[in-house]
Amino acid sequence: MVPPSYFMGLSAVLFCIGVLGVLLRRNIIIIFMSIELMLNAVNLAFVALSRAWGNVDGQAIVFFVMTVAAAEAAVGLGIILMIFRNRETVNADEINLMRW
Amino acid sequence: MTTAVSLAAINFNWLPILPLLVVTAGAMVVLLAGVRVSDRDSEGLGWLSLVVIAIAVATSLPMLGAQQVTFSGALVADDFTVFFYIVILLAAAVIVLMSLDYVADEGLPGAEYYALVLFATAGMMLMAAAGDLIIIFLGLETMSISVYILAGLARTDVRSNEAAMKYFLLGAFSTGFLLYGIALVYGATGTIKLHALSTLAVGASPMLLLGVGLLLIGFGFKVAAVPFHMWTPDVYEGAPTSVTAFMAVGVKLAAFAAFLRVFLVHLLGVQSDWSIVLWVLAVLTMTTGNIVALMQTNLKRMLAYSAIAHAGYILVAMTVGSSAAGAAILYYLLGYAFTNLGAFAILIAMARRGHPHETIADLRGLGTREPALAGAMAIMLFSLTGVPPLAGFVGKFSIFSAALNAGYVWLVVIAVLNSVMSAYYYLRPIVAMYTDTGGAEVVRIGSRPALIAAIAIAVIATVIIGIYPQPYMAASTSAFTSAFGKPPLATTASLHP
Amino acid sequence: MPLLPFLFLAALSIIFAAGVILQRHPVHSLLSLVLTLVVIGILFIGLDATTVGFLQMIVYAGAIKVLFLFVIWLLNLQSQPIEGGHLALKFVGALGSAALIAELLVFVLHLPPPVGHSKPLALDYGSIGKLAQGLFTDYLVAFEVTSILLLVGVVGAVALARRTTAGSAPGGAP
Amino acid sequence: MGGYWLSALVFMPLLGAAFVTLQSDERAAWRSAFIFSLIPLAISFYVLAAFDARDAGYQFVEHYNWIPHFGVSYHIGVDGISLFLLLLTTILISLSLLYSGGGDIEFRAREFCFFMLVLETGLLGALVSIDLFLFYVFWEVMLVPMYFLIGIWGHGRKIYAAFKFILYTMLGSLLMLVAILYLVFKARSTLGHLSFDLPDLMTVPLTMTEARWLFAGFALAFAIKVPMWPVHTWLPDAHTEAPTAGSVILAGVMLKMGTYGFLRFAIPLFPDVAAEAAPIFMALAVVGIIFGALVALVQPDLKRLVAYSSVSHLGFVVLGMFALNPQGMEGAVYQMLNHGVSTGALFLLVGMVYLRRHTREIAEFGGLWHSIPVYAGIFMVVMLSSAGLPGLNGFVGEFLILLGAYLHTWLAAVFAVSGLILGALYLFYAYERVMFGPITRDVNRSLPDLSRREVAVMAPLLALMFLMGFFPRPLLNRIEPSVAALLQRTHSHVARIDSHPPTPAVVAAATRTANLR
Amino acid sequence: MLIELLIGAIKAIIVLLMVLNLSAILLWFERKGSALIQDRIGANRAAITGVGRRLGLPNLGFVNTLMADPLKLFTKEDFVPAGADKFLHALAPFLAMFPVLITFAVVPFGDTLIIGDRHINLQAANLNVAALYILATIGLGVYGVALGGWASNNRWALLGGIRATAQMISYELAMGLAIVSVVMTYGTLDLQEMCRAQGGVWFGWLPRWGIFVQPVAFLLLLTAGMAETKRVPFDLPEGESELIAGYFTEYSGGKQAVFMLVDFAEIVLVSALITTFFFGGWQFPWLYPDGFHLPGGAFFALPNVAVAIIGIISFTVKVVAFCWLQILARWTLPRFRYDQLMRLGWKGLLPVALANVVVTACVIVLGGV
Repeated sequence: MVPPSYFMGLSAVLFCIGVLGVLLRRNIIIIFMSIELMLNAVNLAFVALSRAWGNVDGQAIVFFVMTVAAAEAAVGLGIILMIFRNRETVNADEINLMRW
Repeated sequence: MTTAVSLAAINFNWLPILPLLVVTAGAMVVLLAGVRVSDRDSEGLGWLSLVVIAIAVATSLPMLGAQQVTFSGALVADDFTVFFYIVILLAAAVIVLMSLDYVADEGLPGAEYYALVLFATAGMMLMAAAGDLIIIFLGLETMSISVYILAGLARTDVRSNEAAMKYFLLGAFSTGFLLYGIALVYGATGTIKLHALSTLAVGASPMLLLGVGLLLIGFGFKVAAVPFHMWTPDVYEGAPTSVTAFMAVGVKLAAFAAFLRVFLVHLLGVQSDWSIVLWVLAVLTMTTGNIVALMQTNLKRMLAYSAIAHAGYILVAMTVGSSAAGAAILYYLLGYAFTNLGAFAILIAMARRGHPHETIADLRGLGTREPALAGAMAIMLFSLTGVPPLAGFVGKFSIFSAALNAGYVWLVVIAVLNSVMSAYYYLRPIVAMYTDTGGAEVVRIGSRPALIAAIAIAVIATVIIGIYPQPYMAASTSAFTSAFGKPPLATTASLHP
Repeated sequence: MPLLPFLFLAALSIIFAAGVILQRHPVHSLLSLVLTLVVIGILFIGLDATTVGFLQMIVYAGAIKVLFLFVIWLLNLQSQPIEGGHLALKFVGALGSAALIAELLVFVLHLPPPVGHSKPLALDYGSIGKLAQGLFTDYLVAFEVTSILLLVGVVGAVALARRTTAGSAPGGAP
Repeated sequence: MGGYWLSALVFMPLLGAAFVTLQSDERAAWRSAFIFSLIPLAISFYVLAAFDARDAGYQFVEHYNWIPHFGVSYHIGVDGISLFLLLLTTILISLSLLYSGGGDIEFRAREFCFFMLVLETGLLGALVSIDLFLFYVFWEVMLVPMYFLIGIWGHGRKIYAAFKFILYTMLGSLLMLVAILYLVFKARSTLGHLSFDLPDLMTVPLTMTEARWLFAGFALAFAIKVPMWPVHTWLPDAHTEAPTAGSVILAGVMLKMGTYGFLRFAIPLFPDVAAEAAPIFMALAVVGIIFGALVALVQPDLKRLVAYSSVSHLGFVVLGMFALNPQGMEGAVYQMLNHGVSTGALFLLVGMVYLRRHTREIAEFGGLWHSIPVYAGIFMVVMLSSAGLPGLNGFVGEFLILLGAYLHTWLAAVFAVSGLILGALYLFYAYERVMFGPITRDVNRSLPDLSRREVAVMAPLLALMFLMGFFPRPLLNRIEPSVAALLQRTHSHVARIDSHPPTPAVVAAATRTANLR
Repeated sequence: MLIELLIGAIKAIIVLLMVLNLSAILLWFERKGSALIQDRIGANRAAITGVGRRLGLPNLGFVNTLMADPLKLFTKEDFVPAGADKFLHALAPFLAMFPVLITFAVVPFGDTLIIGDRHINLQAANLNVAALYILATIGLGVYGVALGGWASNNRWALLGGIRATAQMISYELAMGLAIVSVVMTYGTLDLQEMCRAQGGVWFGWLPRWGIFVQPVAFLLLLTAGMAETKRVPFDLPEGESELIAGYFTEYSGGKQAVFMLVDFAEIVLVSALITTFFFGGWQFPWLYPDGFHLPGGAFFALPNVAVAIIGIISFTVKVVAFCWLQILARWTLPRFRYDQLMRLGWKGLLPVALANVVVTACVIVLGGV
């Protein structure tokens, strides 16, 4: 059996990959995807911990996180679309009318 | 076959949920009512929202004095909750008041606007009433997502777009940290109920500490603490002004409500582990906020940095973590809320369609052309500076006194020096208003009763709360102590005759 | 979950996740992400969280990511070089992440055996019934809040992304 | 003695300020502001009349809970130290309003009156506060209107001056706030409750280190306000750029807040530290006296000259105060009043000539004696008063101070005397250049002499100068008990100082003082 | 252990063969069926050198078409357009194929077969959350089509891909909700359990099939299922007159064959699901594990093997019938306009599906079904 800590480790690695993506990429959509990756890494941690504690709390949270991700995706993509319509770019570096 | 869900297993209680239901239902009613309303005459929807808020305030009052944990610990009904319910609702009401003209004038979609304000309010209230981490998370998201949208609601304005985008990306990013923090806390304790954290003591598992650290990052983003503040100025500047006000006040209120409830109430056991981090954060936040604010020419941007600085002052009290500090934060937030609302309302009054008029230069000569408006602005700025006897002063005073009481002398000295520094940039607009000439033309304020009402409420509240702080102080104290579920600690005695 | 499949899936997920941030083309990134999500979903199932695992695939991979695909198409995004971003930021980011990973691994891998691990799991652990039981009792408020959240999402998406009709906005952009 | 006299005194100007804003026309604004400033003036005279000269404690006390949560109370009262400062404030405000209405302030009169009256509330409030919180509130409140007065109606680099003024003062006062808070919490452990009340706080036992730090906190705030030598740099700017009325109030009353703060708070709260730090403060005071005088000597700008003379004069006050003996301290209190009257008058006079010539360059004048003799005459009296001519008010205070200083450290007195001489020097030198000699500028030939209004403004001040010069006794009688009570706290140290064998000079001086009394 | 694996493999292979063959047959089926409907002969030249006809044997067109079509497709040039994303272009057909095929794993095609003391569940994989699994795989099926359309670097293909994706996502909702109401009715996510629950009769004669309990869900699933397969009347993504061939415009040869196969496999899938959910799956009216219990009270005992075989046949027949129904629909109904399609999905099916779920829930809670 794999101890939960392995899952936690994997989750940490995935989370950090997500963080890196946010920091390194300039394409808004890819930044957004990296954020989703972070959320999923957390989900993995929740499920592993839920399993370790033997209660269902972690799974419930994962369920909620998915809902939140859905709502966020809708709004976030709406924002990206809107910004593209006005600016014709999705490069975060080019979207800096104001000092970033 | 299906397992019957026993409804009796749900610890159902109207007290904390009723105001929430009122607000969300109201939001939906506004949304529906807005179907046939054109964006140019959305005022009616605003009044409708005000009615909703009034009902919500009325329904929160019965909770006073209650001391219950309901819905399996999801919501907490106590004075702390009531305090934040009412302050958040009042802030929302003032926001709606100041939006009535603004929204119609700027051509923002009225139905969505008011509905989202109410939804965001509901999310904020949830955060204040939350009894477990997941409710905090969901409340935060409800609030944040609504505000992301609000920030971008001026769709053809590229700055608004940009604000929405930045707020969204960094908000979602910070959510990831918050969530990871929740995960690790859950991993360390096996539950997400806040009261389970209360039993933790120093020397808790490293996992918990890591979780607490990540929670700090998450909250740090929301309250705009340095170094998690990068989004604030751009977002404040770009968003429609009324939304900026909502962000500066509502979001901050809610974020601090949850922050307080988690750290100052339930994580007190491990205070020695996090207070040093907060110490550093507080110093960084105050100093950075104030220093950068010195160089701003755009008022919204300046107020953004000022908001950062004020978050720093509050973090000073968070660092202290005493009961007096908690009460001080509540009081501070109260004063801060009205002061900022007033300042932004005045910015709205300055703006004309297509001309935001939000630089300091635009204020020039306001003192002669619109003395009332300028006077109100001056009062707000003085309150932010911390000049007695305004709310801002008593707030700072109570925070400093709490910190000194706990022996954080150097922290207070740094805060005081910051306070002096802040005077410089708060005074600049005042100088512009009273000593220069030739600023922007302003629409006569007299023709906008709702806006006048919003400004008047803010001014009166700022003055009253400052001159006679006793009742508000007492309310803050009882609210904060009630969060512990214990009778108020006897920290002070009334004056001997 | 036995070790070997775990290692396999873990390696896969890391590779795909790295793909998300390393692929030049957004569509490739997205595909990587979808695959990561599917692998994570499989890991969920391996952790006996069957319901959540499938939900992950249905909701995340099957629905949310498709939205991304749409937007990428709508914007007609092309391949972009990865450079950009300040070098300093990159450096700090990489350093920070490395530190975070190291810290997390040190913490996490040296954890004492989790409390509940030795306990036998309930028979219906991870089943949809058990989850639903939780959602409708302990998490009732949270569950209801998600409905608000989704409503907000819908309102927001419509409000933001609908085309501007002339006359409704001051700019009158087409 | 009960009643609400002091509250009425403090808040009547505020009422007036509200009333003034409602006036539609500027003349009405001036009139109503002046009338409203007379009410506190009348009240302050009543207070003077009803004041019990034998009572060293607070009189007209009012004490109510304000913020019980913090132990803050509305505790006001008046004693011998503050009594005449109240009077000085009400008189100078009325006169300033009277003067400014005569053309000195040409625009936005309503706001000017408003700020003047708010300023009066702040000043009076700070003078009567016994509760430290209350004091702090009024202390800060008076900054704001002064800031506006300088910023709006000032001259030249008014914004810069206003900023410098407010930032300096705030820095000091906020640090004082920290000290106050520390003290209050320290006090709680002995009192058992929070209290900002001065009498309560005086009972707090402190370690020497704590007391030093706290004293430093208070002292910095007050020293900036005084302003003492190294932290005086805001003053020349603020004084020079302020409108005449602003300068009058600033020099006449506001600077006294610093010295008053020392007397009322810093010294009684930390008597040990005060005694310990006395040499330092005296040294700084002497430096201030000489430095101020020397700089004044070379000022080409008349107003700047008067401003630097304030630095010098207030050095005397500090010197007397920190002599920590009855002579020095009474002299300090008396000198505070003197300086208020004389320097106030000087600023008014400078303002009057500025109004006529729109310049304050000494080089621009010369021979004014010929063209505006009334002005020159009044100027002469005021200048003599300021220079400390016996028979005029300045002499009494300076003499007492020098005596006190001598009793403490003779060297200080010696240096201070040189300051006195320098003071006479720069005043006479300036007077000579402005008034005597030939008229070098043609514009100066046809200057109008003082108007009736201006004479009316100057007359009470001149009267005061003579009155205080010839009859110091009634004033000193009322000041004495309070000073004595204050010195009770520093008694041990004073005793030690007095135990030096008196030199003949001291004995002689002491007899003269006794005669004077 | 080994034998378990072997049995599993055999079951999987049986299912796979069934699906693939059925799909291939459907290709011919459709050609001939359409000809029948349109009163023409249809595919009639795929006779190898005409041998059959010359010998007067029955027309072997069926067999020949089955061979000729794949042969032709797989020997054609595999053309990749310029500027296309080669990797995704190649991957897309298989991305489309994979989810469909693995979905069949949880579809039960018969009852338990008892050989010796070994009970063999006639279902490739017995998953207790099969309904979720189905939703998951259907959801993932979008990517093949979407990426195929995008990777071709062709406007029509992209447009087809977008349309297909939007359509599939939209109808997935209604489909999912229909399945949810079915799941609620049976109280299980396990398809085999559902089939078992549909055994027996009401009123002594009416088979307890889902169609009688959930007629609305049936209609929803049928409609949404047809939309999911992107066939007429929902064939906007590949409408010839508008988009040439939609998302697989730029596909040729083997890859195109795979796409076509996916099309037909989806038909089979929808039919299989409908059969399982609403028509008792492998249930045959009045057939019980021990034999026939006819309404009149008559009883014919049957061995287990026979019951199992009848079950398999029953299942197959039902599936084929629904395949035919779908082909019939294709050749008889006119095509929607795209906005009509969306409106039907969001404003028609979705509310109805939601209402159906609510009503089902109410009935369950109040009626205690």
